[in-house]
Amino acid sequence: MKILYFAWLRQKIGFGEEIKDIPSHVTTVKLLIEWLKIQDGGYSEAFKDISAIKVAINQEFANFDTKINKNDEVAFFPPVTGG
Amino acid sequence: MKILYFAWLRQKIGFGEEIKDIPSHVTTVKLLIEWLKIQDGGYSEAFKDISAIKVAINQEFANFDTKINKNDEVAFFPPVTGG
Amino acid sequence: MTVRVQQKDFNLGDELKTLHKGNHAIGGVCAFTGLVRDMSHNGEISTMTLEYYPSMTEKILQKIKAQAQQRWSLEASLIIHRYGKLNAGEQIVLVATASHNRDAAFESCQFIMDFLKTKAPFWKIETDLNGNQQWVEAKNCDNIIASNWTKNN
Amino acid sequence: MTVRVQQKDFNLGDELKTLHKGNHAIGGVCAFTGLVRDMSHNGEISTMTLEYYPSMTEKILQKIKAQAQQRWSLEASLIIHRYGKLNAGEQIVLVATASHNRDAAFESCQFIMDFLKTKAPFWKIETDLNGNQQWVEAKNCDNIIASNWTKNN
Repeated sequence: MKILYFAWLRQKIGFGEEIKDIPSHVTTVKLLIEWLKIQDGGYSEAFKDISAIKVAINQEFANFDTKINKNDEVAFFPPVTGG
Repeated sequence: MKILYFAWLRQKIGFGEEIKDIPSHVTTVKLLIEWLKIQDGGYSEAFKDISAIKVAINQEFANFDTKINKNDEVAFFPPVTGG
Repeated sequence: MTVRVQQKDFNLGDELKTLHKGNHAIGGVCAFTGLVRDMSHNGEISTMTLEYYPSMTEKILQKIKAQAQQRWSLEASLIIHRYGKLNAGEQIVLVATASHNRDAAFESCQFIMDFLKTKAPFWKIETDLNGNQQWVEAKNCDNIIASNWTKNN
Repeated sequence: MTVRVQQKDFNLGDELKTLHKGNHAIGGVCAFTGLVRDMSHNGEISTMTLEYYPSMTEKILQKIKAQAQQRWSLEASLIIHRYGKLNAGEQIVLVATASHNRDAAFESCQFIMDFLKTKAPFWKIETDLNGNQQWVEAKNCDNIIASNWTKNN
């Protein structure tokens, strides 16, 4: 699974993009976050307050209950501040 | 009194500006129009439908009941169509 | 001058650059440009001629601009309106407002346009290829739009 | 291209000229330009850096533009958004809409800006003179403004 991180999530995790092998029980965004938080690295810090985090799957906005597949591109980022 | 005419009023009257000596009983815009309509020229044709005519006195919007003085600049024109 | 009635064309980019240059409190600039639409039928080309009331027109535009500046927090604003003979596609009017706030810029620009349409002494006449002339008639909906600004206040 | 995410600056006048050139059905063009405000305190100069999500950002902008075109009768529209490091006073974003109708131009331009603000994946970080960085926080009022477009429909 391709996972992308933007803005302060990228900074806390330390990189903007990674390819990860995800266990088969990780079938939703919420489960992905829970699984990431127990991995080594900045994940637990980055995902501490998930109310401040948005998610997109294959470049479409999604939510924490959305189902994910191993070929998906999943992106995590804070609320947008463009314009 | 300086009287100005714009757009189709100017065309119907034949000129855009004139200085006129106004009789002393002509004390409002309405009386001025009535007096102009009995003068020679295109006035009666130009002022046939006064519902389609706007008036300004000294470059401020006025109405037909507004008082006028001999030193005023009175302008007649159709509804504006700029922009 | 930030209110101008002129015959010659204006350069939109230059005008807006001048408007906000050096003022770093400005977060957004809303600019409306009015263009001469091709009103002709059967592909005939027509021209538009604009007449105005020198000095009253400028006064009214200044007044509308002042009202907008009173109602919204604006860093800068600009009104340019052309007169004379214009061809289809040419620029007629530019209204631009600059504010730290995006909504203030949008609303004040629309406010100025709405009142310019119903209050500023300009009159348009169309001339077709055969030389036939027709004065453009005022639209009542423009009066309704302008009066809504007072109601909503 | 009428949706562009780019690092380099844009020439507002040229962009708008290209937008309406040759289309004489256009009566009005509304253009909103967002600028980098000077957010610094005590006169210190700060810079702004914009990050985005390549390909998703463009997709979202295209979608917002398509929604505007569906909702209003538009002759043309344009969205340009910059990324990278920008100084106070620099142009960040240009949204322009062209229609035969003035209100359609105003409303659709504001609609696109409101949704761009809340939906397009861009993130701003401010850097002060000492190199301290601070991510700009999203404003909840922007979400309220955007959601009003759905309510009023």
